[in-house]
Amino acid sequence: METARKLTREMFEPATVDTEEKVVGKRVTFWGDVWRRFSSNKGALIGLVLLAAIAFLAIIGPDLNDYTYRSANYDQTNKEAFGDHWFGTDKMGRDLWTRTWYGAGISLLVALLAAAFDLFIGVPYGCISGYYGGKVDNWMQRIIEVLYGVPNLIVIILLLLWMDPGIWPIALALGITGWVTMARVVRGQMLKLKSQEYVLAARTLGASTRRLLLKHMLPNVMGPVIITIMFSIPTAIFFEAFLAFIGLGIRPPAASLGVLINEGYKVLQLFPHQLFYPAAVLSLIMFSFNLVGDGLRDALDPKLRQ
Amino acid sequence: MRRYFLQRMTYMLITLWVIITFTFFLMHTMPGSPLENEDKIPRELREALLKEYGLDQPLPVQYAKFMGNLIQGELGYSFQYDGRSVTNLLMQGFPASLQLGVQAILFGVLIGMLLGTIAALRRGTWVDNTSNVISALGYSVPNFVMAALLSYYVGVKWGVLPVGLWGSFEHTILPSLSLSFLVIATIARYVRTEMLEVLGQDYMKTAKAKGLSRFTTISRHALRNAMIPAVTVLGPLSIGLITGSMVVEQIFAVPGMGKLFVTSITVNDYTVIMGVTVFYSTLIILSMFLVDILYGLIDPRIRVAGGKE
Amino acid sequence: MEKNNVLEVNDLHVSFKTYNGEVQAVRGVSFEVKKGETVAIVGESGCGKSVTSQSIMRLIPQPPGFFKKGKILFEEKDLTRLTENQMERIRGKDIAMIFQDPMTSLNPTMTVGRQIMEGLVKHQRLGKAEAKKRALDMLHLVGIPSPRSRINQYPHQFSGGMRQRAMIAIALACAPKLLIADEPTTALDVTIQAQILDLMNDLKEKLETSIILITHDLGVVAETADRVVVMYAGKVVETGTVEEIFNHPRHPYTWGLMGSMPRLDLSRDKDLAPILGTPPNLLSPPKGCPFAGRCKHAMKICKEEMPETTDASGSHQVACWLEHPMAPAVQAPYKLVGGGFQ
Amino acid sequence: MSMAEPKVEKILEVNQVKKHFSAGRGQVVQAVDNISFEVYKGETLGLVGESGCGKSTIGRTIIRLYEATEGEIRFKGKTTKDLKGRDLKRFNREMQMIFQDPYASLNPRMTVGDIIAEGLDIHDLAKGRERRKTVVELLRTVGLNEEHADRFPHEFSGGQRQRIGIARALAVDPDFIIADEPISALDVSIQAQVVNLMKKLQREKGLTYLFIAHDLSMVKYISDRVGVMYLGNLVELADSQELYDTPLHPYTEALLSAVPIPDPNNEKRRERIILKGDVPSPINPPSGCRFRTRCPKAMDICANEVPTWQEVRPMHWVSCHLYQEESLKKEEGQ
Amino acid sequence: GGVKTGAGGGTGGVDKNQELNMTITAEPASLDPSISPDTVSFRVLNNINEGLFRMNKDNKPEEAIASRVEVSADKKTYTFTLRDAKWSDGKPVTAKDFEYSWKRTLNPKTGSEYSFILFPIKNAKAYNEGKVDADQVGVKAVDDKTLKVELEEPSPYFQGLTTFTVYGPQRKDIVEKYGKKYATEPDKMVTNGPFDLVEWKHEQSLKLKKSDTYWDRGAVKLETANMNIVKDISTGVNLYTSEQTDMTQLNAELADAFKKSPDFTPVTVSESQFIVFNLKNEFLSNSKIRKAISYAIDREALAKLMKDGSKPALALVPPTITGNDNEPFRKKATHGHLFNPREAKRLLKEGMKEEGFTEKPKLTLLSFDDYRKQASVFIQEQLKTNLGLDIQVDPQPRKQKIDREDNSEFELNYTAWNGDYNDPMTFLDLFLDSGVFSTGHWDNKKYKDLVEKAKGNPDFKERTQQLVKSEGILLDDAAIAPVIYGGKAYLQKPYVKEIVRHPIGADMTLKWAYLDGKDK
Ligand SMILES: Nc1ncnc2c1ncn2[C@@H]1O[C@H](COP(=O)(O)OP(=O)(O)OP(=O)(O)O)[C@@H](O)[C@H]1O
Ligand SMILES: Nc1ncnc2c1ncn2[C@@H]1O[C@H](COP(=O)(O)OP(=O)(O)OP(=O)(O)O)[C@@H](O)[C@H]1O
Ligand SMILES: [Mg+2]
Ligand SMILES: [Mg+2]
Repeated sequence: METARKLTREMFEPATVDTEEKVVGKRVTFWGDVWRRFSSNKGALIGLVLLAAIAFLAIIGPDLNDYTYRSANYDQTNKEAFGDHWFGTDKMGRDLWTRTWYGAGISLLVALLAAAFDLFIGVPYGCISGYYGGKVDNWMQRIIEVLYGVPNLIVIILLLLWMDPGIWPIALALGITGWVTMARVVRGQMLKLKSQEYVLAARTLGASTRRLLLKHMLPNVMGPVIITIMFSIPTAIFFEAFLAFIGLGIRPPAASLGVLINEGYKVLQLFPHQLFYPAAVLSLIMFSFNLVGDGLRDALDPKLRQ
Repeated sequence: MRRYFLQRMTYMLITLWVIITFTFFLMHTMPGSPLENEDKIPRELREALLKEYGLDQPLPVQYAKFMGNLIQGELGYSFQYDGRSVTNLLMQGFPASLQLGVQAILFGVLIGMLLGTIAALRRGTWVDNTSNVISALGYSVPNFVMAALLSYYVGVKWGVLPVGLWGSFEHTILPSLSLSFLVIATIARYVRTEMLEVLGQDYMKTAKAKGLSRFTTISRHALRNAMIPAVTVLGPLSIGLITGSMVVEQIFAVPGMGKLFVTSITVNDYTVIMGVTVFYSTLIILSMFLVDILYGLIDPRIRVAGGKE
Repeated sequence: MEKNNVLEVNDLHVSFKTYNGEVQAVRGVSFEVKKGETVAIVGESGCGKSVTSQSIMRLIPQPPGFFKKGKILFEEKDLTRLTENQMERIRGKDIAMIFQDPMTSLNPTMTVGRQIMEGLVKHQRLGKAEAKKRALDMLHLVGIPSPRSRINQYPHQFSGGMRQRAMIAIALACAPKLLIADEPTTALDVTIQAQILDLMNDLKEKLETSIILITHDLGVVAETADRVVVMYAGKVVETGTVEEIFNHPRHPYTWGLMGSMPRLDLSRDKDLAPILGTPPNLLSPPKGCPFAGRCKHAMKICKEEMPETTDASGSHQVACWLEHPMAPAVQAPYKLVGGGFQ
Repeated sequence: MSMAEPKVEKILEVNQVKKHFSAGRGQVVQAVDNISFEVYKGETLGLVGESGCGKSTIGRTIIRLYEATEGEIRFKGKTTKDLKGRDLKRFNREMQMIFQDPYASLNPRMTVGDIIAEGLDIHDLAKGRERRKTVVELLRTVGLNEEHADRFPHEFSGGQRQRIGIARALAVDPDFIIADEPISALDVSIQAQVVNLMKKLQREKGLTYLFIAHDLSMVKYISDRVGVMYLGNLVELADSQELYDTPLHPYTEALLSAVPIPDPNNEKRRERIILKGDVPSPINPPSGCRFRTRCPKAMDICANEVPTWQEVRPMHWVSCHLYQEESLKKEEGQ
Repeated sequence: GGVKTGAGGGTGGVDKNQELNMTITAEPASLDPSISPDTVSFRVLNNINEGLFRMNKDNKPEEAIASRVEVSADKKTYTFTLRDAKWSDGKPVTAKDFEYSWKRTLNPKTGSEYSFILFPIKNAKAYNEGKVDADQVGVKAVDDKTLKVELEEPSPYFQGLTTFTVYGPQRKDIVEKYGKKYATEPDKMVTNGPFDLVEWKHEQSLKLKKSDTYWDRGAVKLETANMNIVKDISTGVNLYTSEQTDMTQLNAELADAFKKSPDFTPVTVSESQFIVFNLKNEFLSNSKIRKAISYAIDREALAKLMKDGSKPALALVPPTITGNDNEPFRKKATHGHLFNPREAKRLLKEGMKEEGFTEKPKLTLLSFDDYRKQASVFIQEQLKTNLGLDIQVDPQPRKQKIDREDNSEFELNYTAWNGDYNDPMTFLDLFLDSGVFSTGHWDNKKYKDLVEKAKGNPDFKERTQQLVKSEGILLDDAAIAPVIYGGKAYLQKPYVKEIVRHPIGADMTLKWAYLDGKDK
């Protein structure tokens, strides 16, 4: 044997067998793992960066020049970008840059509020329904079933006419109609989690309901909840814009992106820039949320975990 | 099966009843009455009119009356458009809205399926990326912006298609296109995700192991399974279309129902609001029901679960 | 190549490109299957059994998977070189496959009958009516009661055992020369497993099909296989006839496998002899013997160099340094008693 | 009931327990129906049966994850139904469970240390340093080490996870452990690690096990006595060797013969009983003896009368008309 | 005065194709002359129907179905003689059709919102309120060709009123035949005007065709008028630029852009936009403060901003309104509020001192949610810069706004009024006790006396004086802050000729319109 020549006897001495249990790799937390997968997703990262940039501009953008969102200048109406009117001006000579970012802020705020309503109604509802199950669940589900059939557009429009459109009422109206999806998602998760063996294990250890919910179930529904929110935010932004477009927007001189788009649309033929900037920002926001949502879903979906 | 059907019907009726009741009372608590128009009417006349329309009675009485009429299929007459029954108004606007909706859905589903499937098959390549960007755009650009852009560029600037009005098929292209973007985006996304899932399923391996060609395995085995979740979103999607059609109808001057609804609300045309609500809700509830049936047709497992034993 | 070899796998290497790097799932696997023979591949989870079998069918998803090296000779054709079209003509007709989980390996939206007929229509160019008749025959053959009504049913209307029978019917519809069964009974209950194994043995005799049976249940191996291939971490560590492997196992991993399983027919006084530790990570497999890290008899060389495959007999090959003349004589635990060796 | 050996102490008595689930639309799943058995202190009682026969259900009913529909369960002489407050807390400590799926049984959002210490936290057994010390000790007991305490479950292999699950159960110092298929999800080579560990712990701590599995060889290997379940019923219960040597129930016979034996020499000699058909649905179980639809020895009476649970031989219980004198008489009379 | 539109009036070279495409912004709410409540309906009706008189190209009432009218000395009895005119079904138009129509409108059961336009007729109001019988209403068909009308009191504008569509004739047989469905479809009505309604696709379009039975059909050149319902102004403009319509309405934003285009067609309307103060508000109860607010608004700048033909308003009555002598009212009433920020500041300071205000309260301006919202935002800015007043704009949809106005739920109310008939009275009686804007709680005895006196005054000269004076009082006490006289603008292709537009009543007559140059 050719290889045998190189072999020496000592090589055939017993080696120390190391049976110590090892865990390979460095410690990864769940969220660390999610982040790794998320950050390896180019689209999602771009979305996140865009969102951060938009949020940043929505906060400081309006202060970057000397104009306020409401100060009019009747000598400089409907101008394309010039000087430090980076986005031009509108029919009242108001600075569109300032108004666009101010509007983006309002739109984001409305969306976040709506998402918060969604969170604070939908999650508890789903939790209770899913956790308690049985009759409670049955009834709560019947209610959801009926609500799900209610066309939310009708409800929102009616609510808004009833309440007067402002940030809170719009957010409330969107939240009131939006939570059903969240409740369904959470309930489904709860039902699944409830019979998960680690929850059963905690129960056999005598864990209280509080502990079960807070330590075992809620942390584990956070994934789907976050994903749902990621997709309900752009929905809310869209709906707010839509409402503004049909004239149920926020009060002037305040303006959301929807209001600006509505105004811009009216003069699209002549001053396309007035539609373009707010529409672009709106689309970018929705785009980024969708990218981030997609990324998060991929990152959080256990099916894709290796 | 029958039992299931009856149960579904009961739920649908209850849902409808809840919606109607809710809308009815909310509507009546809104400020303003349906009577004013551009000018104001003298008080005496107003009282007389209120009486004639039965608006002077206490709400519960009005409600009972309304429900009574509704059960007989009677929706009453518009306040705004004199002498025209609500049914008549609805039927006037419905065909256009329906045509738009159906075209948008058909087109959207077709293109969406194509995009989604191709993207899944070419996962990670530029084809996939392009298709993803298209579907993300479909999600991101609101339909009214899309409609505005289409009408301006395609209609006004290039003069390729009519920018508005209604009549020939050409008139329907731009509005249905504006509406279909969301459908394309949604269907493409669902089909892609599901396709990826399906492609990894064991039964795809089985199909391949039988020696079926790639085309056959995909068209015969994968597509149908990948369509199942996409079908479930058709219900919500059709609601989205109705929402979208309001502005799109406005932008393209389409004589549909969307605008009727918005106008009726802003002028407190009680009977029309109720009529449209009843109509829309029925439509939406029915479409969800239809989707469930469709779902069962595509997925035999559901079919039996719905009505076994 | 011997004339009666239906299949010959030669130094097969298959890898997967993943986010973390290249998973070397199969790293030099060789074995052959003779006509009418049942070859069992055993080994623990993740050792590359499925990848090997799916490579034969060319069902490895590409990308991320790819052939690095090696040949798969089926009737003297190298399957790794065929075009997809040529491969389609072989799949289902000459080589068929059954998968582990009958719940998921049937298309839920297609009637069982159609799923059986598809292959027939494709390979034997049968008309619809004929194909249906054949499908009925097949269902009958695999022992599904009242096939006439069953043929139009969907998989979910079948029980687990019946689904696996239907899978077998699909696989055998075109009377393939080689049947690859990837853990066909793992998902089934014992009594159902017995039915299926019985059926497979029966059909093998009737149809003269060669079978590659993948399993990790040594009991199943003993009952059905003629020859055994033991795999570990992407490599074949030992092959031999059933008798050789069970009566004279030579590789410490094979010892481990046997020692860690209790036997129903033997006493329960002894402790089981578990294999400690876990299999190596295939992203960066050790350069020496992959089992060295868990082997009680590991020597220094084991960690350095992969042992060569040596013949213990004409039909029995082992890849272990203990076979080397310089190695200390290690007494193979000779007789299996209870849960361990004695 | 006859007590063959007076020195053994009953730790658990299961008496005519039924557990039914509602399956919607008025349907009832009779997951467990009229089961009675006892577990003695320090022994391992194995429970086998095919998938869906109600093994997990009875286990979970015993540990009060489910409430029994009917019947009584006594743990250490006390009925478990009305446990409250301190008694309940004690019960939760004395009886523990090990689960089947090593992936689903550990909360992915908690560190292994926290998972193991959960029982300590709930029952206020240890805090701070003490807590850490106990956790490390437990980790050592199950063959892991201190470093593992700060890791997350998904970083572990199946066998390691299962051991973490065992450590969690041990944390509250139980004396009765229900192991619901603790090894089914593990690889053959890993199964032995866990089984050995369980045996070791039993020896050291005098634990009592209710060991649920569908792998007959493993059950026989680990258990002192074995119960065989079929479709919600307990059909036979005996000392494990006796059960293997002289199975009484036709189902047990079939089951034993169906298990493939890893010995090619042996295999050829064996006669197998292949049962026809599949296990019926527990929603509409067959009348009389539930096994009769697949039983090679079914008689007319089997369809009409439910066989009683009888101690046919000392410590060998069976529920089959073949062994019931009245039944046999009736059968002959026809 | 009215505005004649269309470039030039060349008689030569009339196109062969006389099909006019235009947009209207809404579906006509009703084409029943008794019921029709909105401008769009008026516009359609004015072209398919005809009353005793019709507004001519100079916005003067001109004999139409009536060939002659005699007015009694007390100016309270009018006798109309009808010419031979025919309905679209060939039947003759008779005086009975007028009597029937007017009484139908006044019948409380009909529920007409515009019945008040008939109130100058004797006992019309009483009948409408159910106090007297139909017989007692002062209209009588003496014979088929003679209609005698008695008025409650001398009304200098009565002849002009007869041009209104509400004063048109209706056929009893047709109305009764179709009942509730009357005038809801082209085949459920008959008309007697220059055009017939041949197609009505609801919410989509109306098609008007030249009538074969119209008495003056020789004067009608247009063959067809397609009125497409396009609610969105931008869409209308899109259609216009892509040659799908010959005429469309503009809004303020778009008006600016097209101002230099030869197609730009501004039109005067009789709309006055102003702020009504709620005097129940402590701060606004002071007339100096009110005046200060009015003085702080730069109306010129706003008018420039609106760009749709709007003009700065210094007073209430818009310049289109003429007295009985056909002289614009504004020529006689020369008072008004001017932009004067310094004076405004002074007045505010004084006023606040008088009322004991040390801090400026935050006020809410109730406003429209349509294009006029822009003006309120402008006012908001002006008050902020010129007075340091913080104003919140509260735009409301029409119904909601009216509801608030009616219930005095406002502090500042940015509102508008369109003249119903060509007389200052249509604006000045708004602030009487029963008036629409009495909800601002401005209560001035002198003003009321003057207006009441003017109402029945047969001495038209003195009457005018009284009206001028009363407007002066209104402004002097700053019951309102005038803002702007509204305007409207259209885009109209140069080849569209002789569309006549009217500032009061129905806004457009197509009778004389024609196309010249579209074919080329
Ligand atoms: N598509 C893939 N991408 C990446 N790695 C893969 C892929 N398919 C298989 N592998 C890897 O290849 C190795 C061998 O897998 P294989 O499925 O052949 O194992 P097996 O022996 O069949 O195990 P089991 O008994 O669990 O079925 C595993 O480590 C697995 O992680
Ligand atoms: N929560 C539940 N609701 C309804 N049915 C249930 C529930 N849990 C179990 N079942 C049903 O009860 C029967 C017994 O289930 P169980 O889980 O006890 O079986 P098992 O013997 O443990 O099976 P396996 O070996 O698959 O774990 C099954 O038919 C199952 O479908
Ligand atoms: Mg495998
Ligand atoms: Mg179980």
